[in-house]
Amino acid sequence: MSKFGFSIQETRTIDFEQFDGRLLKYVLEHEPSFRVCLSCGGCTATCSAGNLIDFNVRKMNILIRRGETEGLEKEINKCMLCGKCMLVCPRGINIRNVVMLIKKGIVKFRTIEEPHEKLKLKCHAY
Amino acid sequence: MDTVVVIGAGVAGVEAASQLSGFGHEVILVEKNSYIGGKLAKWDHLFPSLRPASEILTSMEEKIKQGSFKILKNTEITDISRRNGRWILKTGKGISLEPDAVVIASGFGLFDAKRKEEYGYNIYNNVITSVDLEDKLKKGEKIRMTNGKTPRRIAFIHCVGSRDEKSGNHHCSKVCCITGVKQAIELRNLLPQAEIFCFYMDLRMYGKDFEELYREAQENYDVQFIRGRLSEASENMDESLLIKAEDTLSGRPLKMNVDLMILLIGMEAGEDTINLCKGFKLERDRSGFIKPKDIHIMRNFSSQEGVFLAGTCTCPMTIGDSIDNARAAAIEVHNYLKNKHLR
Amino acid sequence: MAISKCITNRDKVFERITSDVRYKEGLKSCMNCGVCTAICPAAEFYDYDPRLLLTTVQTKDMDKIEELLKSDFIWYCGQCMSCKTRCPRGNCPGLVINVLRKVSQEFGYFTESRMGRQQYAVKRTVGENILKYGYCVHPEAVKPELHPEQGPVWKWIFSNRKGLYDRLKGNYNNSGPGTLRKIPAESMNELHSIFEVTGGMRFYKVIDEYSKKKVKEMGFEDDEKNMNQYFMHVYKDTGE
Amino acid sequence: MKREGKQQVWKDYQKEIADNDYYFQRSCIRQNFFPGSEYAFLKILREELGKNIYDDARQTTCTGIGYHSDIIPFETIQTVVARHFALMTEKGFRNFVISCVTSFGIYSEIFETWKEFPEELEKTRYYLKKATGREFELPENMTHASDIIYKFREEIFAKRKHSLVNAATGEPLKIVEHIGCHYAKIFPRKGVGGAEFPQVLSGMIESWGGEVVDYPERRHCCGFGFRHYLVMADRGYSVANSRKKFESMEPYKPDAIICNCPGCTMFMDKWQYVIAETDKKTYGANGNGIPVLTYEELAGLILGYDPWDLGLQMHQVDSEPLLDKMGISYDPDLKYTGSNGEKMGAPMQPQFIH
Repeated sequence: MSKFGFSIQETRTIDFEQFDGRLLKYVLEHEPSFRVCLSCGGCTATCSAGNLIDFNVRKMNILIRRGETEGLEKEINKCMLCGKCMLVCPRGINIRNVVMLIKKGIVKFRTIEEPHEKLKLKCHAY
Repeated sequence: MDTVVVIGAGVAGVEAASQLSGFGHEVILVEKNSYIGGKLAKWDHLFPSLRPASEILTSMEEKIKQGSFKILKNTEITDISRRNGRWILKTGKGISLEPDAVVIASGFGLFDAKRKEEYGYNIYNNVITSVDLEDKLKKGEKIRMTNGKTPRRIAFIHCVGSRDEKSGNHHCSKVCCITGVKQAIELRNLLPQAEIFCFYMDLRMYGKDFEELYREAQENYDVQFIRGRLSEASENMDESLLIKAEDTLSGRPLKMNVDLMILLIGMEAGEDTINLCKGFKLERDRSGFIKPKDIHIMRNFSSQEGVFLAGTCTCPMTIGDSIDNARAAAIEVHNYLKNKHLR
Repeated sequence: MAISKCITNRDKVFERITSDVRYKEGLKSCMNCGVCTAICPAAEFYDYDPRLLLTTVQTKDMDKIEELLKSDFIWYCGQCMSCKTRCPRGNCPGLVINVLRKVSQEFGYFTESRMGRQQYAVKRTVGENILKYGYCVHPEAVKPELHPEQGPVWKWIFSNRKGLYDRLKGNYNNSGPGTLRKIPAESMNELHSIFEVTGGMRFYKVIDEYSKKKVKEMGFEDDEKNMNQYFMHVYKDTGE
Repeated sequence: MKREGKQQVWKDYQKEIADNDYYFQRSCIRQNFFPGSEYAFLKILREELGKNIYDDARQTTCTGIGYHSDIIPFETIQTVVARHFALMTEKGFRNFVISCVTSFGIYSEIFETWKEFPEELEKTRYYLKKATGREFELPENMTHASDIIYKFREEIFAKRKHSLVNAATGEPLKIVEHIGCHYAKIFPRKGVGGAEFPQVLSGMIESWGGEVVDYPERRHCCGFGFRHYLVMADRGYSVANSRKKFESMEPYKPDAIICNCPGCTMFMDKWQYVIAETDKKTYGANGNGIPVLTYEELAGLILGYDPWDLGLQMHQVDSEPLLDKMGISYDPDLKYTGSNGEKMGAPMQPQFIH
């Protein structure tokens, strides 16, 4: 808070110039079926966790695609790994494996030596 | 023998003329251009199979060769009147035609992307339309920015001039979704390093093999789809474009810089169609196309006796649908002429 | 036995929303394309989404609408109306916001949210300026202690205002035409009369009364001193 | 960027602007923060262009800031607006000229509402009659004050003492124009050049020798937000929007920002100070800000009016860098003096920005 009685608001716009594509690239490499998501929301509708608490698996998948990984660790642990989402997915995505890979990826990229680079990552790994 | 005048030697016109002459009618096909094929003649490859457009043109030429009908190229209908129950059509070259039936196959008009001011077509350097892109592909031009650089990020913008009250078009142009997917795949092949995005509201993959091509684009061609209509584009210092949409599936505004923006422009009633409507005193529907007599069971009938409709003058259609529609029109004309004699 | 139709408060709220011409103008039908949110300044800097607003209102679900009326959500919009330019369906979320804010205040929902409560501060500043001076903004009312962001130049202007406005050929606080003239008494009377006749005065009272009610709910007397404190509280409360 | 493309758009969005006999509707914010601007506007119209314009003592605020902050009912503002039309009608005028962009938006909105919902017009007539006994006619021509300057930009330039050219290098000055959302975003047809490529200020800048900077966030709002600025707690929204614009225009190194709307002028001026104080960041060269001027101030400078008569001393960001570039001479000692040259102290100099 400044002497003016407010702080300058920060943007919440998704900015592709700040894209960190490492996690996405990792997930796609190991679970190519993730490419064909339609964002239909079938997974979210049937999600065991999502029916009880505030958790949206479809939205989480979108945010990973946009390189938005802030707060992801807390979010991903809401998943109960029941696998119902896979039963309803019209494109047959192995969502359970996607979740597992995200968990692994979070650890992997946290331990990476180089500092988190928030720059244009020319990753067209989609 | 009855005479039928078919107006427009595009996909629908040639098909209708060919079928009608096969039924034994005398057919005159009137075409304002010096060539046949209409907008197809300028197209490179076709969805969903990515076959060359020239193959369809060749089959049309084949039909013209086999059929026994007359084509008047470089000819426009300039005056339309009706006397004693017969239509009298005068051409710019002073020819007067008195057919027993008329088939309008005047096709569609392309949405003028300049009307969507906030996208900056004709103002920003690296904004082109799907038609411009197709032209480049046909000519074998390299896909480059105006400054000669290879585009690293490309955005296809869906629904330009369709489903948009601000552009004066409420309707869906139907074919742009799949055109975007087709062109995205083609650009992927030409520019393997580029990122390619499609900004869409709905992906209306209604036709045969459309959904399959969409899936292939995701699965094998690294095309990214973002659900959000483009709100505006502006030009950066380096001539790239800053574009803004909402990523509606995450509920947040989104911006990105792209090197090339391709506007998937829609279909609307063309100037020729509008003029013919005036001449024949035909009703147009709220999307501006010619209104069929009955949207379900009399799609090839206009509100005027003896005037029939074929192809995209009534609504957006694919090439396959236009051909089907033209055949249907030919049958309706044939039945009409037959019944006329019975009366 | 006659069955009397029970009209609930919620029905009245709904009726008030949908009968406003600005609602009719602002929401025809939304297809969720997001062009409004894409360029909405409020959506960029707050957890706000005009597309979601229209979708919610379009459901006509009074539970959801009531929730909106009680929340910060309807107060984020900055009224730039950029949404109006872009909407492919001719809607204007900003206009629907005007209606929801009006209704939120009329029915007392606004004191349930931090940003809603600020209406009391707005009424006490701009609202009272209008009736006191005939201007929305008046130099006497832009007090540097309430406006540190105006910076040192304004502070200097504020302390030298008479001399400075005279130097710039103004007609500061004088009769006759010109910059910052004193609005003639007859004109001020007409302005007050318009506020009486059109419900402007009553609306100010509604904002006052619900704000006092809130102060009481918080366990305080609604006396002048406490209301002044409440004013400073809502004026400065960033929610952080 | 292709200029011809913009010219085509400009051609499509020209509006009718009356050429004489105007009724002037003043602006609250302009009078408070840029009093020299309305004075200059009237002087230019009357003395330079020989026009008849009526400045009415009886008018009040349009209540627009209160309306967009949602403390004023729609019925109330409609009737206040109707009263101003009544004052215009009584004085025999038909051409309504509005100094404030918020007001311009309000008047246009109400005008269109009355067209689409005639019952609102009838209701307003009844309210006005009941409250004041007055009756009114609608104006035949309604314009923003900048439209008039735009219309006569060449006539003004013909009388120039200065132009938007760097006096030392002969290069055109690079000017950012900011239109103000309510000028054309609500009704694109009511703004010269429309909503996407507005020409009202570009036209002045180009005619007066300058070069318009078209930067990516040109269309973005200054961030006023009405209620957001009015309460201290949410001013961070307002600054954030202006900052977004400054960041976007900075690489183009603009020599000045010219605004259409008095609110935007004020915010883009003050927020540079706040950003400097908070982030120690300035957007002009050598610790300067980017001077922010109203179009009347700019027109006044072109015509050779004294900067301190125009009120440039009321800006937080110093305008001197622009004056120097334009080769305008001024007396620094007179900057903070009164009508008779008496000293009135001076503002404290901020630490990070001039």
